Amino acid sequence: MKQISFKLQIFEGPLDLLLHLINKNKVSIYDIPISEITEQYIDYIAEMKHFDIEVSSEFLVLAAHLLYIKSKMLLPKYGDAPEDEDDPRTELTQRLVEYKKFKKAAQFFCEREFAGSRTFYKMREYIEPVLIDESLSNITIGHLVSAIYDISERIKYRRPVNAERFKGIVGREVVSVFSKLKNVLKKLKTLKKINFIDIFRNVKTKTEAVASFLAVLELIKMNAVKVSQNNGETQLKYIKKRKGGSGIFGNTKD
Amino acid sequence: MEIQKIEGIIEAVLFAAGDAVSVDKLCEITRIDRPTLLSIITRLSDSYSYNKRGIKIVKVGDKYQMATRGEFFEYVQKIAEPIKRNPLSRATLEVLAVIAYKQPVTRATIERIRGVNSDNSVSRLLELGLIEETGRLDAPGRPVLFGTTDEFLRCFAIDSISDLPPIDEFVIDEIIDTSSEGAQQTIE
Amino acid sequence: MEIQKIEGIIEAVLFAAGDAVSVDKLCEITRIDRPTLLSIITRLSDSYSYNKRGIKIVKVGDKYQMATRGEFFEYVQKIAEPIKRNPLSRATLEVLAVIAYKQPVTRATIERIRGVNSDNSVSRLLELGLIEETGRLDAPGRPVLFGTTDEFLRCFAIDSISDLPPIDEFVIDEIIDTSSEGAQQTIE
Repeated sequence: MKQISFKLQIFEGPLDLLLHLINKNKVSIYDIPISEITEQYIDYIAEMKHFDIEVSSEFLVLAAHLLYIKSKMLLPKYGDAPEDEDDPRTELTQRLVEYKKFKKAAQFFCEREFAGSRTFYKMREYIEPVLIDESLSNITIGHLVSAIYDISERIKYRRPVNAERFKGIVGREVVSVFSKLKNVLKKLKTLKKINFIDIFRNVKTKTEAVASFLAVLELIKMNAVKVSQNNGETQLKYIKKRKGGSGIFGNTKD
Repeated sequence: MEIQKIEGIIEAVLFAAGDAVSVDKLCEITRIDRPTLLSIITRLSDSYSYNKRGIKIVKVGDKYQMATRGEFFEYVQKIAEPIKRNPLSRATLEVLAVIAYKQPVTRATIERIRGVNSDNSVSRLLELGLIEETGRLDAPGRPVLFGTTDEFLRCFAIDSISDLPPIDEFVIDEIIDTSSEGAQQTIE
Repeated sequence: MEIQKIEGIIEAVLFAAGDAVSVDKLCEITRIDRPTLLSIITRLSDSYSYNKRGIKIVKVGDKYQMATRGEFFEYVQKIAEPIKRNPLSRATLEVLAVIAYKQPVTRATIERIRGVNSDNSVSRLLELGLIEETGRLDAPGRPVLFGTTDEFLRCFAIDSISDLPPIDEFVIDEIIDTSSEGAQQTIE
């Protein structure tokens, strides 16, 4: 079999193989004898498989296309359309002609591949770049004033978000230090003396505990309670104010 | 070898080397004795100078190097992309305005007034020397306080902060009041 | 400005830049109109060649670059490492040919013309800096477009893409080619 000469050759793709077959058979690219070429093409693929050469899908796609052209050419023609127009080979010929140009161009590049390699170039010198600083160009006091008015203008439209909306999403309750303070003070007024620990009785959340603790600190600062420790127990004692009444709460805003 | 070719070799070698090349190396490459080479390179260097070429050959110790002639520096510099700094952005101007009018202020206050994070603008203003740290607020975390600098005064051509045009005090104080109240609420 | 000074500027700028400098940039730096600049640089380049200087000025597309003259290769080689690489494969050369002639071109077009997947060759050419991404096609998927680089022009010693022989010239010798391949076939 003649195919033996094939196996030494590796083709760049299905078009490359096809061009090779056309050249080998000395036929024109513009009038490809489809039956013969298809047969040889398929033989080649079979040969590839025989030698365990991986046949990429592109080869198979073109094989299918060749068979399609072959079958189409066997069909009788109807009407009097010009032969060229419904020649099923036309598109393939165009592809081959175009591919052939680039295959030749590749040869041209191959010959010149190292044409420039005898020349040397040099690295760029370090050149200190010029700094164009426009940070403060054309800026006046007027810009500052207008910026302030921009902010105030924007604030008008910046409505505070209603805390109610976040309930259930963030789930953070607000416990007022002031209300805790009032609670503790009320208890102290009646009991005169309580254990520090007792303040946290009935406290349900961390926030509430913190608020209660802050309330105690506030009371100490206000001089409303006296703290003493004995036997490991911390006790709060109520300090009676001479004037009493609302004056006690005067400093809470600090 | 004719002198013209030796000159060519010296030019090519010095150009490709970029760096300084020793006389010994040049002798080795051209296969010419040292005195001859030195006289050729000196002549070449002189002709560069005489013709005010863009390139010159300079002697660096016992080496020679090719370099651009100094008088063309201003032209050469133009091939480097200049580093450009754009004018202050609106955001940065706002931050500067808040600091100028409300100093000393903390980052938190600036952020509260503007309603957005302002760290980048603060950094830029610090870098430009328009603002500086003036101290720390006596509050939890001891946050840094910012104020304007003398550079700020020079830049805006005013003698002191009190020369800033008065703004509608009510407007800005309302901002501060509402925002600080809001702050207290969240602490509660 | 006198011509001698402009020549000096061009020399200094091309020397310092190392890389190719566009004609536009040279016009901007020298403040000279394009036709005048081109005539000066051509004259300068010619005088370099005429005097067989060690340095030459080469055209790289619409740019100019300073380089060593090829005939001094053996000497320069002694101080500078020439870039060595393996020759490009036939497949890669085909891909390069398609890109050179069809640029800007997508992977899909290269694949259509060659009838085979060309991704490996494209990667190799990108890696060697002979091609680059030049943009994206305004089509579904916005595929990347490839074009050749200055490095390609330098490597193949081509002044500019427009100086490539017309692609249609490569099919004229079909008849000769057929017979020669036929001859080869009988030997096999």
